[in-house]
Amino acid sequence: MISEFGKAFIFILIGAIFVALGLLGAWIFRPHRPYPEKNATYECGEEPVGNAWIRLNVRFYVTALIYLIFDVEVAFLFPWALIYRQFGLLGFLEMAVFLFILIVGYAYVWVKGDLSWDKPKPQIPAINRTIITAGRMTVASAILNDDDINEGVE
Amino acid sequence: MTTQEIFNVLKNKFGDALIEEKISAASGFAIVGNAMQEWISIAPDKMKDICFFLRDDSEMQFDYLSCLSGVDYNNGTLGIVYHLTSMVHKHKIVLKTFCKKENPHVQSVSDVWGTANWHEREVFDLFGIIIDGHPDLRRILLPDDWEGNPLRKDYKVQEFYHGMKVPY
Amino acid sequence: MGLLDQRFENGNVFITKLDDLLNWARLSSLYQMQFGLACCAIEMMAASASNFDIMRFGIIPRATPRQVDVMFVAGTVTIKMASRIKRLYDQMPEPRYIISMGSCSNCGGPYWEHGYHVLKGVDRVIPVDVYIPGCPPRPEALLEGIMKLQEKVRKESMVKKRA
Amino acid sequence: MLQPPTLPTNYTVKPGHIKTSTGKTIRTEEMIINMGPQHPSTHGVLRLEIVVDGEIIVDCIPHIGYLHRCFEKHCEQMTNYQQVIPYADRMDYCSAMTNEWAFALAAERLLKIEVPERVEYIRVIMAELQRIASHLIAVGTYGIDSGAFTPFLYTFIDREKILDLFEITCGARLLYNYIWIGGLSHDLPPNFIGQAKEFIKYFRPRIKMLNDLLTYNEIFVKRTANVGVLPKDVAINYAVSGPQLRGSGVNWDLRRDDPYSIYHKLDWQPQIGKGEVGTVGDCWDRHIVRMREMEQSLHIIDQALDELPAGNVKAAIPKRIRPEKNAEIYVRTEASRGELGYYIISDGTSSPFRVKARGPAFVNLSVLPEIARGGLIADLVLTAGSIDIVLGEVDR
Repeated sequence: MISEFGKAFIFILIGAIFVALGLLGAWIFRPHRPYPEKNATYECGEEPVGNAWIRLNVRFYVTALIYLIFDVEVAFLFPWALIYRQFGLLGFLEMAVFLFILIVGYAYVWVKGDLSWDKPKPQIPAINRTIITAGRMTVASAILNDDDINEGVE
Repeated sequence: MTTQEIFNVLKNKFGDALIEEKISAASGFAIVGNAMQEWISIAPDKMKDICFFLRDDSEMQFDYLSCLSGVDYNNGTLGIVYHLTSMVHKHKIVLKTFCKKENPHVQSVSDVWGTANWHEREVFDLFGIIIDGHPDLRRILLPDDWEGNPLRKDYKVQEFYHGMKVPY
Repeated sequence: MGLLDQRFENGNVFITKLDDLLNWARLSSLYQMQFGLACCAIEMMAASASNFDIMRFGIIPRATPRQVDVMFVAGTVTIKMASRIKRLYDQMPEPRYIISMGSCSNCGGPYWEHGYHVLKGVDRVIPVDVYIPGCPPRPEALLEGIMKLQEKVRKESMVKKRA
Repeated sequence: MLQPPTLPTNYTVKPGHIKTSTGKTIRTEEMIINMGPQHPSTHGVLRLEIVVDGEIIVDCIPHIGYLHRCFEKHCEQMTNYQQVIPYADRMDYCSAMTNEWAFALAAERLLKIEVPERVEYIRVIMAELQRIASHLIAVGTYGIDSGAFTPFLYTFIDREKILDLFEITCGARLLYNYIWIGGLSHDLPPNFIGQAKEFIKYFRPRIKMLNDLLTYNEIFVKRTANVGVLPKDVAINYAVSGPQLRGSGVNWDLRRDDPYSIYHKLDWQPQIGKGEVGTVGDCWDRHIVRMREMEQSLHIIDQALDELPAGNVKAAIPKRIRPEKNAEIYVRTEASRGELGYYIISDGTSSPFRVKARGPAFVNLSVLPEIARGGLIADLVLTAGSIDIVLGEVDR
């Protein structure tokens, strides 16, 4: 008699075999002819310029950490959610305390601003209208007022 | 304002030294050229001040550099032709500068009009006219290690480029 | 390491059946590199739009050369672009095919005589499988070129040395 | 294997700093990425070398020339002015009719040729149809840039109908060699007017549907409003033209301000951007200007079809083209992307001495680094798409 876990194990086994067969088949039939140009990093057809091994902004790392914490938290929630009826009020309060502690952590991170991704600050271009000394030239007075150009606009 | 009026204003503003300079171009200086298109010839190293004036003066306001084209006149001189337009007063003007083929130097107007930046890089790329004062004078169309300036009349195509045969 | 690739001197029943299966799989799902050069690229876009729809041949545009089987060189190959096309061709994984679309990439097209910056034919840089004449070739001509390539893929085999 | 970053010549790296909670500042480095010649969103072989701090674009250096096909050198080698027209077609291959017309107009003014009335009307009809087809490509690919694939399919269905119209008149779908110097290569086929009227009736509601599908779509508006804002005086200083200039609120249309052909006889209104969704001159404004220009073009075609006079289209085609010596002229027309001008110098022979093609896309693209700074990479994709560049015209 196969126990519950036995069935689950067979299920995992079939999945693994299925994937292995696919990879093995591909590995057998595909041509494999590497050479340096083929293994070069792809950068839109250009010679790869600069290197990616640089000191990135720290917020990528912080965000990944925060995601990890709350992912593990959800992992704890799943088994509890399935059978929390049997625990009655005590089990419920127990999980509430656990969640509360993490919510405090979440609030701390939020207030500290680690979640705030940096917003684009587009710099609107402007021409530097050089005011030429009056001696040699008239002061730049060519301010483009709207009515000159847009006459006839309904 | 017609070209003649603009020329008079420029003449008394900048004095004769700027425009009077005779360059052995096809037709001397000042207002020449056939009825189809009159143009003003300007000395190559005085371009920037005159263009600043043309752009910022209230009667002229030439704020739109419509086209900047290099020309090889096939008699030893290279030239740059500027077509300017004023959006406010809706009048047009054509400026020309000439320089010798041996040391082709023209002053840059890319500080006056932003569009001149790329046009002048193209003139440098295809004609070999060195633009003084240009912020970033590099070849724009051809690869950086291309030999020769293709739009000159005496241009010979190079035989090979990086191992690729260029002519047919 | 492709275990069975090019391992056999002469075919047998098992190999030919396997060849048919592999070739059929490859020719009915040729992924195309999303990459157009000039006017032929507009005709290629018109071909991939709903009127001519090359997606019914299983041709799906992919952005990177790593997941691509066929590259449509659609447009004029200039000399500055030639080294980039060579690099893109190199970065494509094997069983890769090249369709040269339009007379510009076939032989330089209208720019053959005075085009100092035009490469006279993409086959000077990469091996081409199918040439499609026309300037620009109609989308129907592109479809026929694809079918011609599919016939070529159908006859491939693991047995003889790949030419 | 990777060599150190080659910084572009005139660029100084501005290091980004992050202040940590303990007050220490950590210096982050910029990364140089190539949105290179082969990129789904650069509308052809344009290479944008962008210097990026995280996702924010610190600087963007366009590199062009990957499709430089030596148009101006070809003009000088041709033995006759008529032979230049197929090359002018291939310069801006998305709107070939307006290219031919610009060169033909320049040559006609050089030779002082008067073109019969019927040719003028047919040229206006063809150019406006081509403007719609070109804007349809621009709108379709702009939809793909912003992530919506279906507008591309809708626009290309409508564009096929226009290409059918072109095909029955001049036999080609994309590059026509239809407008010759002095006239046209073929007269209109008998069923052209009926089919064109049918297209107008079919296409008018389609523009409204396309607007609902894409232009007023919430996501599209959020992606394009206040992105890539090009103020008015910078647009004029960079000599930007066409829908990009009108999108910045400048009321400048060469069909009215530098009048040519019979546009003065027809009643139409240039469209300018008013910043309905964001600020004036953002990507959305440039897009809505193109959409409204399509309606205006339909209106123009409608009037031109009604008043089409009779006449022989080949009457004024000169047998021998020999302009006077040292004659030179600069003629500019309003192509789909902006001011397309030809500066022709003739030396008395039948082949032009020098032809300079002033392509709108080349000039419009030069403003991209100015308006891309500070935005995200995704915004750069949309800003470059809204400029609607065609690399054949940028590189000539």
